[in-house]
Amino acid sequence: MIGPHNIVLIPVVIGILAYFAGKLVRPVREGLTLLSSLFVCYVVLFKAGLNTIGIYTYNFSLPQYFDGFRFGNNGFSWYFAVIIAFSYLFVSLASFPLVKDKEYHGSFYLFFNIVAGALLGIVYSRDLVSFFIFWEIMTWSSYFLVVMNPNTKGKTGLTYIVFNVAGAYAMLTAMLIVYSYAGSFHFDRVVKAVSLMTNSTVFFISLLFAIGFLVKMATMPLHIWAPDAYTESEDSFTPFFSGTLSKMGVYGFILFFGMLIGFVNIKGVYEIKDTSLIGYIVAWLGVVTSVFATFRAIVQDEIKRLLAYSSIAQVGYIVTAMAVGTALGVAGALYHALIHSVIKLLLFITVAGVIYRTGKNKFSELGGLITRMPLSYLAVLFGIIGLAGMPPFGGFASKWVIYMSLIKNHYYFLLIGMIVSSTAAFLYCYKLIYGIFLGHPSSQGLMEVKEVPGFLWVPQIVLMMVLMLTGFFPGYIVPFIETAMKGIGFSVAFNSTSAYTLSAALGGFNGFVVINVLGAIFVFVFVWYTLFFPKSKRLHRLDIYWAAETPDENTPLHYGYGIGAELDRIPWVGMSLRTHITRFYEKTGEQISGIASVLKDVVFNGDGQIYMLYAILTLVSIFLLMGR
Amino acid sequence: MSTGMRIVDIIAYPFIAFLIGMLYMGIARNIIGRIHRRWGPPVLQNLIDVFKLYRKREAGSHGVMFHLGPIIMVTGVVTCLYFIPMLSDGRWLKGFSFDGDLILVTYLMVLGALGMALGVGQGGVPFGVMGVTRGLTRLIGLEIPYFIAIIVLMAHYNTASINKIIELQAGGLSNWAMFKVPLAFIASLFSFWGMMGASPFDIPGAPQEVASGPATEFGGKYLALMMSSRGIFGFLKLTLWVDLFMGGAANLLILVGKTFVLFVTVLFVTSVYSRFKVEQAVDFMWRYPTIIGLIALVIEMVR
Amino acid sequence: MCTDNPGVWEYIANWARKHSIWVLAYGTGCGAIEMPPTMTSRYDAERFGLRGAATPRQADLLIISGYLATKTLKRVIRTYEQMYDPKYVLALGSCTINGGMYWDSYNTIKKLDLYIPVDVYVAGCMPRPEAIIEGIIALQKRIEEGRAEGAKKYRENIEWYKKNQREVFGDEMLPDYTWNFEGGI
Amino acid sequence: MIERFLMNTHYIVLIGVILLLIIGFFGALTKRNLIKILIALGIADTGVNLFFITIGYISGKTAPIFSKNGLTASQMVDPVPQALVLTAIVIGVAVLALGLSIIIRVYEHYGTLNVSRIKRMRG
Amino acid sequence: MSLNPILMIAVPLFVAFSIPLLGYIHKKAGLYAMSATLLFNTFLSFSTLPHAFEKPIRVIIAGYKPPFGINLAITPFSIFLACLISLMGFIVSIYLLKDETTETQEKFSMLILLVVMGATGIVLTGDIFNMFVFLEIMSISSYALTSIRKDRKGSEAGIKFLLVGSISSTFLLLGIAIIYNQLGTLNMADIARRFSQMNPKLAFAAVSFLFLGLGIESEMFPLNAWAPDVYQGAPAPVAALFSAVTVKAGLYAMIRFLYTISNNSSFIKLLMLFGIATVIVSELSALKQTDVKRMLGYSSLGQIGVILFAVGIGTKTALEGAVFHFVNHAVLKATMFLSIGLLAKYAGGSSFEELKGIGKKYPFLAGVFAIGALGVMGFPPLNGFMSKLMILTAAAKAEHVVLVMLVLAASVVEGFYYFRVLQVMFREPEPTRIEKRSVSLAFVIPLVVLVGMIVGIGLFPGVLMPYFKGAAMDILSRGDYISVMLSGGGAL
Repeated sequence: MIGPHNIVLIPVVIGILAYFAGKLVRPVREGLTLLSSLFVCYVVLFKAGLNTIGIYTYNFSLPQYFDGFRFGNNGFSWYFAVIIAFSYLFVSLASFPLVKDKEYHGSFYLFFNIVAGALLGIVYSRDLVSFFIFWEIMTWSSYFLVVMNPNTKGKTGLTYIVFNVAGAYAMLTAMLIVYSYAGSFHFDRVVKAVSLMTNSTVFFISLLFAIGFLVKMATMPLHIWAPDAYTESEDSFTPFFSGTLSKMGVYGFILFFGMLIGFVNIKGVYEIKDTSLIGYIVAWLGVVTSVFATFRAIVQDEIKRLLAYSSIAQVGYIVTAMAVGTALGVAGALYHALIHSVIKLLLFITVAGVIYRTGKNKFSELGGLITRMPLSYLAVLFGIIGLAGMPPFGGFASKWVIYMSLIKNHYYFLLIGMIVSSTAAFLYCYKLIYGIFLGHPSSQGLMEVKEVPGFLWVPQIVLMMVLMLTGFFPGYIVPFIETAMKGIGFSVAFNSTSAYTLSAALGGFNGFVVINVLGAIFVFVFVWYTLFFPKSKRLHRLDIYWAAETPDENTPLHYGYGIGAELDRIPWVGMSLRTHITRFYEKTGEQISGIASVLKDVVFNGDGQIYMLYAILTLVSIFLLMGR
Repeated sequence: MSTGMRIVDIIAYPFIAFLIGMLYMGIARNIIGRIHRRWGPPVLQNLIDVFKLYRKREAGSHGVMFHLGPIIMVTGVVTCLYFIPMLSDGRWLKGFSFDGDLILVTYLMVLGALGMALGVGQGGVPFGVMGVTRGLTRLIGLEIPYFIAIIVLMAHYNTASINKIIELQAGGLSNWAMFKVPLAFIASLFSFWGMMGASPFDIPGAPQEVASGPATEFGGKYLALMMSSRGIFGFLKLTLWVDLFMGGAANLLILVGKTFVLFVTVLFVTSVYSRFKVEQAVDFMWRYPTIIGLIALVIEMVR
Repeated sequence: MCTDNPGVWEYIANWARKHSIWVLAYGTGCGAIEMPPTMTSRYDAERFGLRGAATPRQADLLIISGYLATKTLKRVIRTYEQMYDPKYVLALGSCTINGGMYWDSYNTIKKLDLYIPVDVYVAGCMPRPEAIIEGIIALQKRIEEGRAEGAKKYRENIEWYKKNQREVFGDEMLPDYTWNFEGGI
Repeated sequence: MIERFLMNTHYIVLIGVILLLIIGFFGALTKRNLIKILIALGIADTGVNLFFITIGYISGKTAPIFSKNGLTASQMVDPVPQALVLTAIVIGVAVLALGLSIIIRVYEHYGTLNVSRIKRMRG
Repeated sequence: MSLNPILMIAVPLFVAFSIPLLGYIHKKAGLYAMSATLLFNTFLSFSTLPHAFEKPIRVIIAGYKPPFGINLAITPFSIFLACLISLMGFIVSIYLLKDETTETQEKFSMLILLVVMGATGIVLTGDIFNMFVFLEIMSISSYALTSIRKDRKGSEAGIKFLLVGSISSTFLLLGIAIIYNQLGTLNMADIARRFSQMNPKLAFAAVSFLFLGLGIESEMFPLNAWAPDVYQGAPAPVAALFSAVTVKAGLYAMIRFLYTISNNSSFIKLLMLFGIATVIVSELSALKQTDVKRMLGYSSLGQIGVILFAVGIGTKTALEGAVFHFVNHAVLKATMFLSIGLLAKYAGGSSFEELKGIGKKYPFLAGVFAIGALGVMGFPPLNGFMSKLMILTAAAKAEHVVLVMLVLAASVVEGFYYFRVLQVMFREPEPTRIEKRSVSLAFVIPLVVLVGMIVGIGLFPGVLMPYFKGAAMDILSRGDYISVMLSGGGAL
């Protein structure tokens, strides 16, 4: 019967099938992928059941040594499974037109399906080995999707693989240490074993786990791979990459620090401001990430690089919210994870459509597309309202919960750091929508551009609806979050009653009233303005106040892409833009390859006689060292 | 308090703010005139200006978003107004403040400006975009001291709803927040002047440099809408500061009195200081007001 | 509440237009130096509701303060066409009336009225601030009586104006999108 | 144990073995010419074979030739090491022959037999 | 049990020396004879596998019962390795049917047979000198194989291999001589039984000599300097054979000697340290390589280092992981060398410049190479992952957390340089100078079989698990090895 344990195989098998079947009939790939995504959505929503804590031991002929994989489903995995399933559906829909005539058409669908399967595996696995296996499959299959389009730099792929593999191996070391205490990899046995560990071991394994997950969430010191990887990965895969893959880091962090190791155990080790030292440091890393990444996002000229940095910043909020380990914080992190993946899916799909249609991906080359692509304009408008966290839509609700959690637990300085970055976020939100849609078209070609392909409309419209839904009923998601939290053993944080309101520790707000008031006023003023006033004249594009001069077709009027140039002059911000941590990593890289080449030339220097000398010397050393 | 009265109360809400706001702007121009040793325009000048703009026969528009820009601005400002209680007696003129809290109001204040920015964007005037960019960059500077102040407030009164803060300040001058958390009030004052567009901080709409910034391409009826929303916005901030730091107002007269006192401080600043450059404004905001705010925060945490 | 039925509503509108005139001070000649004293403390035109407007979109009154070279005329016409309907022109100095001391110069405009409808001329080889304020008061009286309909006049005999302009500019005419509009908001 | 070892082998032969080994390895490690290295290795090999023979020697007994009649097992020296040495010698010869043929090939390509210069493949 | 296991050695020997005669009947007859015998060998070893796993078999040769006569000791671990060696040999032999290096010399197939026979002999024999002889046969034929192509690289590699190899044989002989002197016997089981009665000083000398000799054969760190040159110099199928067969025999000898015969725990600890050193040195030096074959050589050393590390840990799970890694390393390295051999043949060389964009020209071959690379790096669905995980779990259990981190760091470096090669192959524009030639079936079959094994073992490791458990038990249980070999067992 289809359940959490074999839902994982469906996308992987279909991916492989699609690859080979597609060699005969090309559109089979799209059909199979769509089929598999629909089926996955169906199973995740209905078949897997909201909180069936079923454990499907799945001894598929593994050495008795591992006493079998275990899969299961509870509120927490269901919450993330829904995110994965729906983004899998939307991204596959969006990718049909975009990848149709690319030469890597086959391998795209192969690896895309494998990644989706791997994510489901991660979310449903109930023991460390299967968690790690699917984590590694996700790493290498997403690697192939990153390096797929030919015009990317080779360095991007290598940086991506080195960071992610290193993170995964850090996690593996911690798992092995836990295994040596627990004697088994299953979560329930692990939870018991962690409590009897000594403080220093708990600190060491939580440090290693933190590294593993922070690499995936691209938090500051470990984020080097993220901007390039997000920008240069295949356009239609980036929504899945930034929208869902980074959420696996969130899932892992909460699962391991919430349930397996338990915040209370880590707190016992070194405590600061009634949370664990590691949690506090990671929270500060999250804040630093969001501030640096936001300012870095503002000055970008490439659309996808701006969105990449914005993803890093937004995930930085999630890291801060959950790292301090309070119930409300984790709830805020879960809520923001959902909202952020909805927004990033919406924005990246639309941007991919725009790039597909115009062939340009820089703000300085675009502009004035609002008349040609109204639906995409609306989609990006909804997206930036959510990204900036403005009230009418869900973005505000999740940020509100995070702010409330930080205030309630007295982490004021963390909150101030977060405010700096969330206010600066308005700048890159405006730059995103101005650079592409408003202002003047930078080249004539942009005037004949058509709207994004039909397939993209479905995800765009549905995602817009979701954003409005979370705006109308901010409390609607709360029961799901609470079941998720109970799944990992956290107490209930909200005290909001109905779906309309969202209220927690210090206050609350009624999303329904906010939107109705906004809507009513808007309608009133709009009607009053359109009917009771003389119709305004439709001015020509160039009929603008240009200090009495007459701008012609090729005067550069699309100034908006330069937003952020003034940040250099602001002392603190300018300094943050100039510091690059990549230099540190390049130096270590050179160091290692320096050692490698010295070692290579010294040890293997090609002279047969020296090799014989090595043999004799080893013999002599064995005699001396072991002889007495 | 029948529903009929409630509806009248709600509909009257923005118009009261509009009138008082325009009145204050008129008084401001008059007082600044008097500072320049000249008569200055009549107090109702701003109202006349707005009425003249409403009766303009022509208006040009660059597209739907251009047309909606000022409309969204007014919507944002009026919605934000509705979530701030003018009077503290809980019956009259309380708008919808019981359904929202301080963080919602903070974000709603910026909503209008962002909607406007979209309209400016379609206007296509480079001056407009420059004005918007300056406005948003200045916002980064302003938001920090303001947010530190409201954090101190929330921490001090352990609530985020404005009405509850007003109640906790009841009982005489001594337990106004202004005196309970004086440093936070001072820090918030700086950002208050900034948001009011007082002279050192009126960077976005500087007529000399960016030809009135966002409002460059808007004429006739759109300009009227923008001026009236700026008037309402002025009054909105005044009532918010009165509610948060001066214990709210029992009736309209007290409200006007307190807001006028606060408004006079803006005048002093506007007429004396010349305009900052954007980076100077942000740097200034992150230097003195933020430090004062942080001190207030530390005091608050210690207690 | 449609706009152009004469009645009370128009009277109130004209009263408001009289008391709040936003000036686009066009420093096109020696008269520009007179504008600051009229606006500042000594003569304080703000008493009458005058205020500087940054862009033609926001302005009601265009003050041409001096001789107009053909090059400047092109800018003036574009600015005038960008202003919205109840718009007035105040021409200072004798150069705008009949070319003044540049009466025989090859590149100045002799008679401003040929190119844009002018409401009030203020003679003088640069009238002093009092004279300017006098001119403004005369303009206010015209507005109050509803006779300051320069925009309608310009619209009705646009061909004539454009013919005169084409004589001066020859083939370097201004683009015509600033004055004839297709519909739409 | 040491006495039993020394007792039935002449002291001289043991020194000979050690000398041979030292000469062999010393030659292999210091000489540059490939052929000399091979010869040195051959010497080391003979040293080991000699050692192997001395192990089997029981003083006062003759070579284990079974076909000679009138020779009982008790008079014979231990035959096993001698058999082993035979195979070892054969192996030594095979290695030497193969080594020399490869050295001819190397000489064709490099034009020199100096081992320190035959290192195109390194690093 | 119809056939006597001795045939596994006798038949290849006989066929090897009859191949030059077959040369007259038909030029290619030698090749077909070779693969036929190897097929026979595989069949025979697989048929004796179940019997050996029930009870170790003792084969008496020429009537002399141990400890006097030379006899074969077929224990679970040795028969398992015999199967692996013959299977790998057979697969490489199919590949060789069409490989052009074999056209020129008919001796090639004879040497291949000798190598496989030598390796099988080492694995099966119960007599220490017999093991030395087989080791020498295998070494001599691999010296010859390395320089079979008579080009500069081949001969240089051959001479280096020969020099270091002869040192190893000298020390082995010395060690055996000391052991024989002290215990008077050459039978492994007998030596194992009375090893403790030896004079401690001489025992230590014997163990260190043998440790060194076998260390050279099993490519331990300070002694493996010759290996990269040989892997680069030898023709690709031969390199595949070396990594799959000869190294395994050397490792078997080392394990058999350290665990069963001398059971010297300090040397096992030393082996672990040398293993770690091998991993680190070889992975690091592979980082800066410009030639893919040499890089594969280093990576093969790295994998062997991991095996040595696992053997050095000494716990039961570690040994199971080591045996599992034996199989994976053999399969993976064979695939990689065979596929890079073909790619280099078509691209005209195996350096990065020549292999630019070859992935687009020969997607199948490059795809096989990529699957092999993913397997070697230990990415989950493929076989490399499970064995590396078992080894690391055992190491973590044995409190060697720092060493685990070192191995993982080394595998990150390994990930880096493998993906760099894959990027060179797949992402560079298609090379115009190489025209696409069809890949003949004889090359495709072995690769498909090997990839099948990689993915198969990766997905269903449970199938082989009982054999690993049996082999690990056999290594550890020194006592019943001695008792079976001396007292009785399946008398044949």
